[in-house]
Amino acid sequence: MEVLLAIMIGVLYAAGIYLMLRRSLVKLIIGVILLGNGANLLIFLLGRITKGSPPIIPEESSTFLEAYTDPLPQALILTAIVISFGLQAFAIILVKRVFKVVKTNDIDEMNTTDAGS
Amino acid sequence: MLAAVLTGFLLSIFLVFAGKYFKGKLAVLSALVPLGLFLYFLSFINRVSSGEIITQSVEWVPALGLNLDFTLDGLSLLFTLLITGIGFLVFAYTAAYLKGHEYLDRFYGYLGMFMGAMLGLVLSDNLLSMFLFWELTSISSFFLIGFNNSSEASRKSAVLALAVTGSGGFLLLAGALLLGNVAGTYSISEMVALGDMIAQSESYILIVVLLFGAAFTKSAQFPFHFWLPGAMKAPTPVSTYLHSATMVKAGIYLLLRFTPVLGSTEFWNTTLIIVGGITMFYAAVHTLFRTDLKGVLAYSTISVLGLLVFLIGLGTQYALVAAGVYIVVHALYKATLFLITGIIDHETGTRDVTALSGLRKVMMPVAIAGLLAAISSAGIPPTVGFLGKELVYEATLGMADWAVVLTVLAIATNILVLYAGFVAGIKPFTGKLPEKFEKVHMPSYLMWLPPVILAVLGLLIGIYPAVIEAPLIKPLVDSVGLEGQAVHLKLWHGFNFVLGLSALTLAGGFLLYFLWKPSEKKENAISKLDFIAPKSLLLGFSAGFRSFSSMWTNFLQNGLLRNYVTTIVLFLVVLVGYSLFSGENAFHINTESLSEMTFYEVVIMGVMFMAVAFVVVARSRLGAVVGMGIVGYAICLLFVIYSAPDLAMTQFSIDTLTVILFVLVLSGLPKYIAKSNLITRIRDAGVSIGLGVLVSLIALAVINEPVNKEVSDFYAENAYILAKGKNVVNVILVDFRGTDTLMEIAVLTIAALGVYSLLKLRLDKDENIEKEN
Amino acid sequence: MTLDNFLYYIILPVLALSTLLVFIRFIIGPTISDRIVALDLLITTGIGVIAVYSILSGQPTFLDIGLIFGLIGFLGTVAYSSYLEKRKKK
Amino acid sequence: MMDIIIVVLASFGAFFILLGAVGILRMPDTYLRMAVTTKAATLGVGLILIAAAFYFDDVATTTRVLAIIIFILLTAPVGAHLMGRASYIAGNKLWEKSVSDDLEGKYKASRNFSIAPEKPGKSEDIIENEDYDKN
Amino acid sequence: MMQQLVMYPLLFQLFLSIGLIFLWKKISWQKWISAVGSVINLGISVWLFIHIWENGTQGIQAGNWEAPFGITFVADALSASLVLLTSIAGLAVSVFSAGSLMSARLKFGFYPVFHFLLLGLCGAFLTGDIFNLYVWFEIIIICSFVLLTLGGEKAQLEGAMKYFTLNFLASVVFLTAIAVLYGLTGSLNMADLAVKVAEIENRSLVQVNALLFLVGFGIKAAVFPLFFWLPASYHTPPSAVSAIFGGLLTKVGVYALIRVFTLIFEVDPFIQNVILGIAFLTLFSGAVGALVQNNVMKVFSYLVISHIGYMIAGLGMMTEVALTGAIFYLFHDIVVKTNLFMVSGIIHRVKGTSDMKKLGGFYGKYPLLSLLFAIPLFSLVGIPPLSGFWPKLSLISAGFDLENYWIIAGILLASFLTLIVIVKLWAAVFWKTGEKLPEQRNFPYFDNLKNFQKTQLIAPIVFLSFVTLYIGFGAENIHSLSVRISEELLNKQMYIDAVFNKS
Amino acid sequence: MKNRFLANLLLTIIWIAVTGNFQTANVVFGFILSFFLLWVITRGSGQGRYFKMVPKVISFFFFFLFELIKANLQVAYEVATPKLNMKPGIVALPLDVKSDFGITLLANLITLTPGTLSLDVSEDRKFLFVHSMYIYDKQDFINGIKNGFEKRIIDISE
Amino acid sequence: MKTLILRTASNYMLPLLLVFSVFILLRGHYLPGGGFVGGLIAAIAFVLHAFANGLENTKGLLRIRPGVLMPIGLGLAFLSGLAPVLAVDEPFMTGLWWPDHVPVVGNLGSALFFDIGVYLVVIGVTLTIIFSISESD
Ligand code: NA
Ligand code: NA
Repeated sequence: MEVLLAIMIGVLYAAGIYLMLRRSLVKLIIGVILLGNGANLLIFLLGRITKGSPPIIPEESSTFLEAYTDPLPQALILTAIVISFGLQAFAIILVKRVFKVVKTNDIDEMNTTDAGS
Repeated sequence: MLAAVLTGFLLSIFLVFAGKYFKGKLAVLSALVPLGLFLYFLSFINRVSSGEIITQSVEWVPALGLNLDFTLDGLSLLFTLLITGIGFLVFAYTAAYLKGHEYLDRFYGYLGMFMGAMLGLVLSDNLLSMFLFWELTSISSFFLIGFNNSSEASRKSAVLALAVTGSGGFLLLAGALLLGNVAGTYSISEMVALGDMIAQSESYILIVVLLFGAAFTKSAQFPFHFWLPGAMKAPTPVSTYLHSATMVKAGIYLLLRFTPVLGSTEFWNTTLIIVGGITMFYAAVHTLFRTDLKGVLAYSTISVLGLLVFLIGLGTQYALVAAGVYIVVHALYKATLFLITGIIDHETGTRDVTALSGLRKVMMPVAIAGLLAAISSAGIPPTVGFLGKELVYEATLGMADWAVVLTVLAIATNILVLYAGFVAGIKPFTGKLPEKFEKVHMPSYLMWLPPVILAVLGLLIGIYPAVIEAPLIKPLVDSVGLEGQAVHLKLWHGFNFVLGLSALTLAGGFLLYFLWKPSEKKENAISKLDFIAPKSLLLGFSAGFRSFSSMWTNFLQNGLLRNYVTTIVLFLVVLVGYSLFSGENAFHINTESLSEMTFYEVVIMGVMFMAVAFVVVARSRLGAVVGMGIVGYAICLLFVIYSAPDLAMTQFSIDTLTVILFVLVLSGLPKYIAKSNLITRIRDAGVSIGLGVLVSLIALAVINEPVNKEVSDFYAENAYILAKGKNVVNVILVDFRGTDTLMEIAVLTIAALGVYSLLKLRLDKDENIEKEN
Repeated sequence: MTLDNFLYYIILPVLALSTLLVFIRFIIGPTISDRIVALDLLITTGIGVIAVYSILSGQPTFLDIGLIFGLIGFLGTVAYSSYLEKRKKK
Repeated sequence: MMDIIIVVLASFGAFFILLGAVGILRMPDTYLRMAVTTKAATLGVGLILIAAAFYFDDVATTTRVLAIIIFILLTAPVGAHLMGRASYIAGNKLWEKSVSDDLEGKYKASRNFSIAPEKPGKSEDIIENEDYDKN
Repeated sequence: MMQQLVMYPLLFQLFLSIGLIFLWKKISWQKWISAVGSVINLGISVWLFIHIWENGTQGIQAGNWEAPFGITFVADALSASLVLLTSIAGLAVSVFSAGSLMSARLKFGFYPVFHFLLLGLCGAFLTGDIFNLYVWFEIIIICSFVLLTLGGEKAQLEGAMKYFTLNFLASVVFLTAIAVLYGLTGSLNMADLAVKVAEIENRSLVQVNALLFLVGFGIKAAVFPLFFWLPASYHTPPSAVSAIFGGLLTKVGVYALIRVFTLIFEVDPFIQNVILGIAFLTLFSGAVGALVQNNVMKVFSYLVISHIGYMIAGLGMMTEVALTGAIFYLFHDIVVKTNLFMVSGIIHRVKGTSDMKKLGGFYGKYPLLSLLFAIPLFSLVGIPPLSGFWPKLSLISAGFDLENYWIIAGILLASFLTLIVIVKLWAAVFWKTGEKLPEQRNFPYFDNLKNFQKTQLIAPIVFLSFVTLYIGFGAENIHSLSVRISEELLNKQMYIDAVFNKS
Repeated sequence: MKNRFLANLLLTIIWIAVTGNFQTANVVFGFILSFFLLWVITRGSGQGRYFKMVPKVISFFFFFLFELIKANLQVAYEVATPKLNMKPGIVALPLDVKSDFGITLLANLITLTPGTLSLDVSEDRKFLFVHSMYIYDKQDFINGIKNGFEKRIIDISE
Repeated sequence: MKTLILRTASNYMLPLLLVFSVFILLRGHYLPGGGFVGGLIAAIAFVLHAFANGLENTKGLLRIRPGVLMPIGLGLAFLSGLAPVLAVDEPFMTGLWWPDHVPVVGNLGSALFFDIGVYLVVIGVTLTIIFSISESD
């Protein structure tokens, strides 16, 4: 199963980068989001995955009686998801403003700030 | 000695703040500083000539080996006296020359800084501190050359001069560090004892090349000489002081200083002879084609610098004595000629040799000084110049193999130098006074007295060479590592072959002076060869480099975001991919250790894969957003299946929020475009897939590695017992790793503030808002 | 056949099949509304999957996710429909 | 006994979900797809959830299940209404065999409807032409 | 308890930032609080620095969970010094902003975000946890986005798009690297990782992981060929923002590289070659980039890149001498680059342009200011004995020790090109008479400012120039500090002990 | 009315939360307690109708359940059989129910019943536009709803 | 959107969702949930209300500007971390626990206040973002 997930992660990375390489602002943002998802899943996978055993201590017990999933990657991903959301929200608004101000959707046309000398 | 060095700097700092009060009549008082220093150094003359070496050591940055270790020996004493002595006259001269100039205070400030740097340079026993002062001379020279900063030519010359001498400075730095590395010390006096060891080390050649680079650029040796004529854009006192008498001799000083350390090899000598020889002859020929007095003097200075390098290259006692004498001689007569040129320029408004004549009628004392200096430069007895020339011929003749060639070269050079001296020192004063110059009058005594003093001094030393022999020249030769006593300076050597050569030189020189008339036509004629001149080549190279830089920069920073992303991803894929595939224990994937695959997982993955594909190829942006929703939702299901309920909840909420954001702004967003052509898309797909494959492979390789769950086991065991929570993920978030979470909500807050500001603050909408930047 | 096996071999495959069918509708569209409706149905189906999965793994906790799904999925629908209207209004 | 209840509930639940899935695939227009899916899936999910409640057989789970069902019952029809309305406004056409359209022209003509599209019902709108590539 | 001191800079900055949000739109309050707060923060940083200098590396466990289970904060000499420098630069920019930014920007959250940025920087320097480092990086990124776009002018927005995309990419690479690291070790505590990574058998994967970090941090540090975001964006915001960016942002990347490659990973020959190659090309590309620019801010932007090369070169050589040079350069560069961007702000104020072709006449009109500006400019070049000179001694020496002549050539070439760039800039901006430009409406020309505002602009430059002069003339102290830091870096046991001993 | 019910529910949830006890007894007790409390505090304020309504609501619930299952089977037949026999269309349904709550409830119940879908309420609240799969006779269809759902809703809500 | 159905439904859902969000917040320490998801649900409740009733109505309902919740929440989270530093000289974020078991939330400790801080920040952030976008058109 891990193999499939690993491939899926690769697909997310690839799709994310591919969309970031397009010339449309909206595609760029979508690519960014896919890429972020890929990274989160990678943490998830590499923290090792287990089925059906959430890291929640049973009601009557003060510690785990059975196998449990590593909770740490989950906490990390939560943090990463939320942070990425903050950045992406900002970026989406940025795209909106860029489009309004620069008046183009074509990223290739946004080359005035660093062209040559 | 530290105090002496600092005096110059203090003067310039003082002038920064009190300059405006010192601009007027008080300016001349600043000449007291070099005068005082001159007298101070003069007071050492007995001790030094008796073989004593005076040292002073002040720790500065001992950890880096840079200390202010000052040593006063014969070599440095001679230089300090030149620096302060000529400095004194130049300071005084300037008071009149730039009288009433708006920025006179700055000028003195730079001069003071330069003097301090130069003194530091010649007094340093520590190689690094020597480099430090070396750089400071370059910088002060930069400011002085560019003093007339409204003139573009001035600015360009200043930059060019600094470019050349600065590059030499970096070579010196490298050389110094390498030498220090090899010798284990930065103390030059300690290195003398290690000379053999250094000469045998692997790095010897490199060290010498680096030091030569520094010396040749600073002392304007071919092919780095071209900055010096340009530097003549500076006011004449600067040309006098820096670009003939002192700073350009720093390279010579460096070579002399390191002769006892590095000068024992053939490489050293041969290189110096060749470079010096070419320089002296090449520059001397150039004097023939100059009509600007300063141009003539600049090339003749280069020629003499070449001669000095040549002499150091010869390396014999005679040669070094000759070098010592020539340093003095040249300083005296060349300073005189420059100062005279300054006077002429100042009073007549021109420096054109072809236009000047008969000025003796209006400025006799200056004419006399000119005559004396010309005679000295010509080496006519009884001037010290004669003495110097004699020694040169003695030296060249002493070289067994190359005697003839070198002597001929020396004679030819001397003939041309004689010519140059006459053109500058005699020609303007002889002949008929043109009408336009009839109203020209004598300048202030502050201006004419210094050249007269120098010229007379030259004459006196020639007549009584003993004045400099024991006190200056011998200690100098001693400190270069040879027995200074062996050579005895005297004006008259009797009738011998050398005298004959001198006579030949004089005859040739006179002939040339009377037959060859400088003219603009000739100047233009030679300028046709400029395209192969080192300066043109360098400027050409620099223009080429600039266009290359432009190309390189525009190639990298081409403004296309997707090229940036491509570059970065490719770099990552190639680098990491190479490492992954070249590693010894290349990854092996053992699927047995992995969990079993179930159909529902396959379905979820399949849906997710299709959804990703849909997002990628979607032709409508809303479609893509909805597709993204499916991807996120499939991820949620994966999180559920793999036991991460908190993650599933959060992921789903965030995805929905993202969708809402998109939906809210989508109407303001641009339509989808697909402007890339097929080839671009294939290329992009290649890059992307490369990254995807790489990440997948890394992931597979990592999950085959053994796991260490020490940390998460601690969380699991203690979440309830110590942190009183049963949802371990939440306990990690608010307790074990609460700091992360605190910062995470800070990120959210900042993002929200940013969004608010981005939407509400629109500077370009309101033209009336003051723009700050 | 145990309950677990029944759920695993009968119910889950049916739900998986449903998911695929709905997904096909998502892919073929043809209008954006169809896609959104499909997404909505996928989420609803997902709640079913989660419920079955929570039985299979004996973790009632997972049911809470179903709650969140139902709640928030609705908001997504609201947003989409609002967009569709807004866009038309222009 | 409990197992049988669970099996029955789950089976019906799965069946209704499948029904919705087939429905959404088969139905000829957006409105019909919506009509089929909202209820079938709601019912199906509700049944499966109830099965889960029986399985765990404690109040905590039962409350949760009820809460979910209430939420779904509350949100599903509202969502369907919104999507249906939006589809209509967006100009999605009815199946050609439809017998009645009392809403026709309402969004355009009546100012009672605040959302009055300027150019409604153009056929290309169905496929969101404004978003599409030019080339 | 003195151990708490390690976190005081963070706690205080966070307190300040939150407090400033409460004062939203009360800009005169914000100005004063920011300035006074920055002074207090400087005091705390000095206190921390002295404490660390006297007592050695200190660690504190946030949440009181013993390492490696909680998040550890560690102050060693490097961290404490960088926190101190951040506080110095922060104080300068805080005052400079008060004078230079228009009130519209200040009303929309400049100060809170600015202090969050400082918080992020200090947090990144102090944390001893690799994931926590990621979080601090994100704080820095989001703050820089906001500051970069504040005002929403066209150039700002265009630059911000590139800045966002590439920095997000960097975060993803960083996160990928963390994932691999966690997958291999199960730990996040850097001291713990130092031990655990060394025990991993599959060195090939360790190298892969190290390279991922190299690329992720390399983008942040703006090295070749990953620097594109920098020239695209640094010149677009107001100079106060560029100042804190130019001074500190890339340096965090450098810091992170130094940290992970001394503590967690080793620089094996392959990685060494990669790093040195990157260093050479960074030095070169930045310098030639600066050479062809005509905009003062762009010139400085490229110089930021070029000079990162020195530090990367020091890191790549990985000897004590080399690291000493890299650390020294880091300190020098923070102060000087911050100062230079403020200088460029004043230059812009004088004539309303940053175009070197149009600028001029500075030297005639403002001789004392010119002299003041000469200090950072020539320190940057490394004219001895100014601050930029000293670290090059160590770096070149280290190059000779390793007989790596390429890197020496790179260092010398970059130094030379910097010299040319700066003297040309000097000639163009200060010497040349310059064009007479049409007067812009509503532009607050420098001459028209009130004296108080002029003081707000100039005082920070004077302050930083003094610091620069101290670094130059007091090089002995800075050098011995750098030596101590590089010793500490090369002897990771000290760090590990500080984290695990519950002293 | 609706507020009463919500308040009751709310108080129950709060009770459960406060006690931290999900056991059936506790939930039931919480519901009864809050019901009683509400009754006490609203006695005599004319809102007592709610408490007579409870049985009506329960019977309505079962009516709806029945309709739901019935309609589902109808749709199941439609979907599962190869031919499409429907006569779909949009019908304007005149409304008697007046309150927001009533209209919404009616619309939602119509939607929840398979085969029909409430599209919109006219701005003047006089018509509910319903999309249905089977419109053999428009008036029959309208009457069916009016006599079924609408009547019961008016009963309990107004 | 002017739809009666949505408006009515959202009016019922608002209190329900708010109660639910508090519920999710409080139980986070024991079961899935917590300040983040809780805050999102609360925010979503208001967003839903805004979709149905218009932004002005929702703002009127809220009475305070949602932006204020951000520094308040952040400050609360910060203070709950700072409390051990100020009170007992323990490191930042050290958990402080009320000695007795408290009803509703179980163990009462600084972690709960921290989570409440998260909750408030999330509400503030989400609403600030969404409201500013809606206003900007
Ligand atoms: Na975390
Ligand atoms: Na229906």
